[in-house]
Amino acid sequence: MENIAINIYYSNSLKINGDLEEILFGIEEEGLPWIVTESEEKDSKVLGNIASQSSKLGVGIGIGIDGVTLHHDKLEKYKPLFTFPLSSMKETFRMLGMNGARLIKGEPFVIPKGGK
Amino acid sequence: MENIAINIYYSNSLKINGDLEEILFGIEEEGLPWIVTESEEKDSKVLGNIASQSSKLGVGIGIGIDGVTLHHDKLEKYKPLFTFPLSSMKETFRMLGMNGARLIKGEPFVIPKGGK
Amino acid sequence: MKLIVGIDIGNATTESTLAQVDGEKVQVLSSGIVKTTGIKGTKENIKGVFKSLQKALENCGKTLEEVSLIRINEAAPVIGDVAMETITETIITESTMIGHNPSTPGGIGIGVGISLPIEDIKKDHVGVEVIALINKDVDFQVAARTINNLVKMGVNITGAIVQKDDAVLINNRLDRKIPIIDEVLHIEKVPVNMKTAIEVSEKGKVISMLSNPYGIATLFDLTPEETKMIMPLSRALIGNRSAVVIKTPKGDVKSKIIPAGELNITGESKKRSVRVDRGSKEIMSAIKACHPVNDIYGETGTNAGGMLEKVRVVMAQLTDQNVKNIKIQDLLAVDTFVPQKVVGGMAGEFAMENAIGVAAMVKADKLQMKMVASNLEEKLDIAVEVGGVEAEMAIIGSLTTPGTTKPLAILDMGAGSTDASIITKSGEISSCHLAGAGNMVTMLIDRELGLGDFDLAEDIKKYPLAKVESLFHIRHEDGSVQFFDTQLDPGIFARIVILKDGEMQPLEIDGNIEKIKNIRREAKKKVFVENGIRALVRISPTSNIRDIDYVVLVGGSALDFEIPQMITDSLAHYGIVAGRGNIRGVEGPRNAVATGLSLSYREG
Amino acid sequence: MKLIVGIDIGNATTESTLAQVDGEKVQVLSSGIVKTTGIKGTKENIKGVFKSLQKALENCGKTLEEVSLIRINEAAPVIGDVAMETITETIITESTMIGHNPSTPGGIGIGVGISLPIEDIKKDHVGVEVIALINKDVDFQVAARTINNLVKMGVNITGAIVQKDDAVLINNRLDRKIPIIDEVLHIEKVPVNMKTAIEVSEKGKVISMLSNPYGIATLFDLTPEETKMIMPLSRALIGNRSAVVIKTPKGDVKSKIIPAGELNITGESKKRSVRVDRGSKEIMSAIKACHPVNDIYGETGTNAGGMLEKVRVVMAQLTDQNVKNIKIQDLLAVDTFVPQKVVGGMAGEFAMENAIGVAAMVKADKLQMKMVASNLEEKLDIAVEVGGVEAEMAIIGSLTTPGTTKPLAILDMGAGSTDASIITKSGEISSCHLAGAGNMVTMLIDRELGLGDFDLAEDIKKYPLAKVESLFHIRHEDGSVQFFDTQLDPGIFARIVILKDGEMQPLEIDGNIEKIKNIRREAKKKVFVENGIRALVRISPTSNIRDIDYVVLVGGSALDFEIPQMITDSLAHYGIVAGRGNIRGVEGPRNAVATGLSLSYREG
Ligand SMILES: Nc1ncnc2c1ncn2[C@@H]1O[C@H](COP(=O)(O)OP(=O)(O)O)[C@@H](O)[C@H]1O
Ligand SMILES: Nc1ncnc2c1ncn2[C@@H]1O[C@H](COP(=O)(O)OP(=O)(O)O)[C@@H](O)[C@H]1O
Ligand SMILES: [Mg+2]
Ligand SMILES: [Mg+2]
Repeated sequence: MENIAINIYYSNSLKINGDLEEILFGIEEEGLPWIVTESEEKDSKVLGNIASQSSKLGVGIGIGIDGVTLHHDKLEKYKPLFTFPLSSMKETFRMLGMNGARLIKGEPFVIPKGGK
Repeated sequence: MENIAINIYYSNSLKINGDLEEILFGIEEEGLPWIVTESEEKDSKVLGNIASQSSKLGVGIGIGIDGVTLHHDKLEKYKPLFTFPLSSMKETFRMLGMNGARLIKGEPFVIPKGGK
Repeated sequence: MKLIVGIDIGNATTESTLAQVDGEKVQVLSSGIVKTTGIKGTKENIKGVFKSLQKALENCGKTLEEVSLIRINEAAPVIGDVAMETITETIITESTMIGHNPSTPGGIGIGVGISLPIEDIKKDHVGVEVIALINKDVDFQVAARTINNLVKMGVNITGAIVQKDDAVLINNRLDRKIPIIDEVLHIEKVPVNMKTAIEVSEKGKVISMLSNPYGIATLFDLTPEETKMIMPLSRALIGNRSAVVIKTPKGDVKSKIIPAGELNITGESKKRSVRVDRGSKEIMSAIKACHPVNDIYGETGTNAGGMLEKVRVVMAQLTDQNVKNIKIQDLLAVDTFVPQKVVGGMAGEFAMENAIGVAAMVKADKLQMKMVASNLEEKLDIAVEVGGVEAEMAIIGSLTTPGTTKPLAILDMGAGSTDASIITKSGEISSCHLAGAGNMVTMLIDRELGLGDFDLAEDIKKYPLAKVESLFHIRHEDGSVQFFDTQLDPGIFARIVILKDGEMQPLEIDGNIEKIKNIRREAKKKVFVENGIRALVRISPTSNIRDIDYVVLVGGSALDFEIPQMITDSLAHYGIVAGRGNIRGVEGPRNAVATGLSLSYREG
Repeated sequence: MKLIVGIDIGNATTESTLAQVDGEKVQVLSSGIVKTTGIKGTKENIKGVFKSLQKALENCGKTLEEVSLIRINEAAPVIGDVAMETITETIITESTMIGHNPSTPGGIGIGVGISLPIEDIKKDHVGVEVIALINKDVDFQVAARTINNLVKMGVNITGAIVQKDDAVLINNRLDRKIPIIDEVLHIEKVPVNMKTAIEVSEKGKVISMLSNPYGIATLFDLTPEETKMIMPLSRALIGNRSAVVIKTPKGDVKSKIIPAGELNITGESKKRSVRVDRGSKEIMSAIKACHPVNDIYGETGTNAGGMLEKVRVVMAQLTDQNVKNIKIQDLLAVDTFVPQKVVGGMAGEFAMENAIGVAAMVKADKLQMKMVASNLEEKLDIAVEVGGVEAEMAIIGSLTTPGTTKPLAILDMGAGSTDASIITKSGEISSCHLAGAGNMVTMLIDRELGLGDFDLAEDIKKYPLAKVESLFHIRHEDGSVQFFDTQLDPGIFARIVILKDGEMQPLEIDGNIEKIKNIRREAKKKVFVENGIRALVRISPTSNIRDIDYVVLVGGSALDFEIPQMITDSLAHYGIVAGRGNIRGVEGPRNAVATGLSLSYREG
């Protein structure tokens, strides 16, 4: 059985380091585990959708060449909860991770600036 | 987009009437909607698993030739929450439906006798 | 057969009752209600009167031309205002404690050591117990690596204080786990090289060592005298999940009592002075002793003085009188707690401070209803008369509530004042006006929740709460669940919302529904249950509340979804039948005065 | 150099302190704690003493042979017991109301009509307003079809009362929606052919018409006299989401006051009688006025009499004395509400009834500690002496708490009694014993929650709560969340659980965490804050609580995760430093007496 975690799917044309790693740190500080999976897919929304569907907690993060998404398995594929460009600030990535965890814990989001 | 509902998958060698219909009534009395889908599959656990995976609420009921199951999309395929034989009492089927709704509403289950 | 209309111009609403008169028989046809335009008793009211009348006419298909007489109320010339002052203050001199509750601290347990910035911890500290201070410029990975190295070297790092939200991240990377408190905004204020203790408890539990004076004494080897000094500190930490205490030579935490001053009450025959910081009970019993009250003053130069002066100035402006002529003739004081930022705190700590809320009632000049009447007559070209005193009309109207009979008392619970009247078996009517009503409840909610937003507090008062538990469902305050087809706004996720007219208005308040619900209900009780009993004692012919049989609740605050039931319940103890009025069996608690105005009409 | 051990045989625990004596110097080496075996002061204690001593020896690697002296306590000869009686009772004569809250009623709104079994509604009822009674033999589809047909025929079906849980199912199938109340167990008791009103409110709201006496008067056209009669009925319905009221000629709901009788208090110089139903305040002030109390009796043939008689019998058995010699020398009374099944209810309704809880303290004969000592000596072949009075030893032990000094008071909060002692600057010790401690708190929790399970109540007292929110996570009472890797037992899903030693013990209680938490905290306050102040006033040399500087909390109930902080907080108002003891800086609030016994040893 797969583990309880927030699943993160990322495009294999990217590397999860530098600022992107902040996403993982955001989840970790909130006390939840994550699992990172590489994928052929490039679209962040699709990645987020797959990630959330495969997460036992129903929450996934997609990191595509077009940006990052926070997704929930009960949302429509192309309507993730949050979307940010790859050019976002370090703090924004941290908050994205935190919000993924908060979605599960039932705590209010830190609303990052510059998202939509 | 599919609707918010408890999904019910049943084997096409069965009909949802008589006592089995009580499952639907149990859900309805608790105030939640359901969607019934016919399937080639015969195993109640597999049916319940598919049903819960496809439900926006993450809750599904499988009605197979071996019995009925109440399933949740975060549970392992072959470990549904409740399982009952087709020979169960009318009241048991009603309670199964009620419990599906209560799982979503966050209300304690009515624990039916004779299940496992 | 003719058509008449009774119109009640209230502070908040203008209500009308259209009736058909046939000799002795007066039959009500319809009613109307709109917001009052302008201040009660001024020309500006006329617009509202016209609209209200229009509504009543529409509701039964009549026209203005058919109306032959308008009867308006002789308004009670009272207005009220509310104010609040805190009477305690928590001050930290030199930093000695950090009492905040970061949502994700690290580690569990107690750590004691000398506070040192992480970059200053060196070989010299081998064998020494040290609490590391980690400011926001230090990356958490660097911080964790540094601590691990120092520990390997032999420095005994027993805890850490972190500026950013990094506690769990650091702790996860430590070879030996330590308690860590993060999100300490003003870490630069943390004194360096001082003995420091950190306590973090398990999820769901509270600290037990730092909230106990002898616990602090144990950790810091305090003398009995020093233990006495840190008492307010340990008390301030009760209920926290995490805390830091730092021993500095002159550091201190004081719970100061603000000199709130005295209230001087001048009654017709008695005078009393009472210190505001003695609490509402003493204030209210002094006011009772001085009844009937001529005026109430606050000691000048004190909070009490300022508070009442403010009320007086507002009242003078509203009624266009000289401040000197404004006499406060009743006052309702209520004890409360309000959240206040701790002076000198390092992490934006709040403390609950004692406060006193007051509502004051001022008798104004007789309102110019005659003037309003003649103005109205001119405008509409219909005969207008001042039909009767508000209190009497309210009683006549309330007696149309099914199940009532004389003797009957009514409580008219408005925004500024609670007015009570009584009619005896033989028909004599007397009445009184008390300070404190709907606005007082709203102020208490506003201040106790630290909102600073009267309108929001008004909504919290009027509407039930719910918690948004997922992106698709909410849980009502009674525990029932409601689902939505479409995703809810992420901005309200996990928030407490007010359910107002089918909309969800989120509150920016942490904490749970029960806490807010409790504040809401207590505020209502403190004002209306207290005032209900006060009013009934005052108007009871025998001064004994038990001699009243029936009480009808009317006015805007009787529309509340909780207040009438609280009064029903509390007056039941005295054997009184009390409940929300139902004017003419259909209007609920509205329209009592307007109904009284039309029903009391006699031809000729 | 020799090894001695102080052993404290308590009602609940037997604690020992092993010390090494070198001339004047007594140095504690280790301690032990086990459950007391048998009743305190009997031979059965010896097994526990032996085990406790064994533990202490193990903890420092010594053997029994090295011990040269055992010092046991001279126990305070007091024991306590608790009891509770309700003083109000709600009785429904002839069925007139159904006040229950089915979780899934149908429809929304108010319906009024004549109650008739669905099978008896006929053509005759065309034009009549009818409430249909649907018993469990009628299938919901049949019921819905029947109602639809009747309505088409012209019968005005305005509501329904259903025995099974079918309300939503029926309502969903109706052409015209009506309010429906279901799960009415005893539907056969609903009177037929009577005027009936049903109210169901929206999710998250409460009924407003049937909980208002004038609302019922409006629906039933009641006279003022009749309205007075139905007052307790509407009051009983306050706060419900749904309700039914039925008007029967002689039907009635009474909130009866049970004649609870009087307590007769005989003090050394004064006597007082006080009616139990006047509440705890009056009882406690009568007891205070009679201090010191010689005995307390309850009026025979009343609840009060029975309650104290019960205590007396239990105490007589425990101490092996004649009932007549048992004198109650202190009593703590507490007001509470307990859920009681409504007599005559039709749906298993509960009402919250007023009740009084009491704890009584009885002075027994001097306990036979001498006998225990000589028995022990024989068994172990080690010298055993009765080392000192419990209260004095407790003070000597408590003074080892860091930050304390003489004058010092201690509160020993056990199971049956709260014992207080004080030592003055010059070393004089005095003490007192008050009724009411841990068992009283447990009883209040047990009864207020209607558990009928003392052990479960004891757990609720001691451990924090959480709610199982999904199959994979719980939410702690402070709002924090905890996840689990494996699915939780469905039996605890959506339940409130106690977190005891890493296990989740589900409660069979509906309602929310806050309600239970509130009851738990209030019970602790009512007993220990009240008793703490009572005890300190009594032992203060000046009778003024403000003249005490330091208070140390010891005993089993000082281990509680909330009680010490409540006392710290409440005594801070008097400028007192109070907190959980920390005996020798390491033991917490345990081991005070045993420590005192070994530290007070003097050679020769
Ligand atoms: N639905 C409601 N629930 C609770 N309070 C209400 C409601 N509607 C109005 N109020 C309160 O009633 C008060 C106004 O009452 P009203 O009788 O109209 O005032 P006044 O007599 O001063 O003109 C305000 O405090 C307002 O908050
Ligand atoms: N961890 C705990 N939390 C709260 N109460 C406790 C705890 N442990 C014991 N108690 C309470 O302490 C009481 C027993 O105290 P103790 O001092 O051992 O009794 P006694 O002095 O009567 O022998 C009981 O009421 C028990 O419920
Ligand atoms: Mg953190
Ligand atoms: Mg139902």
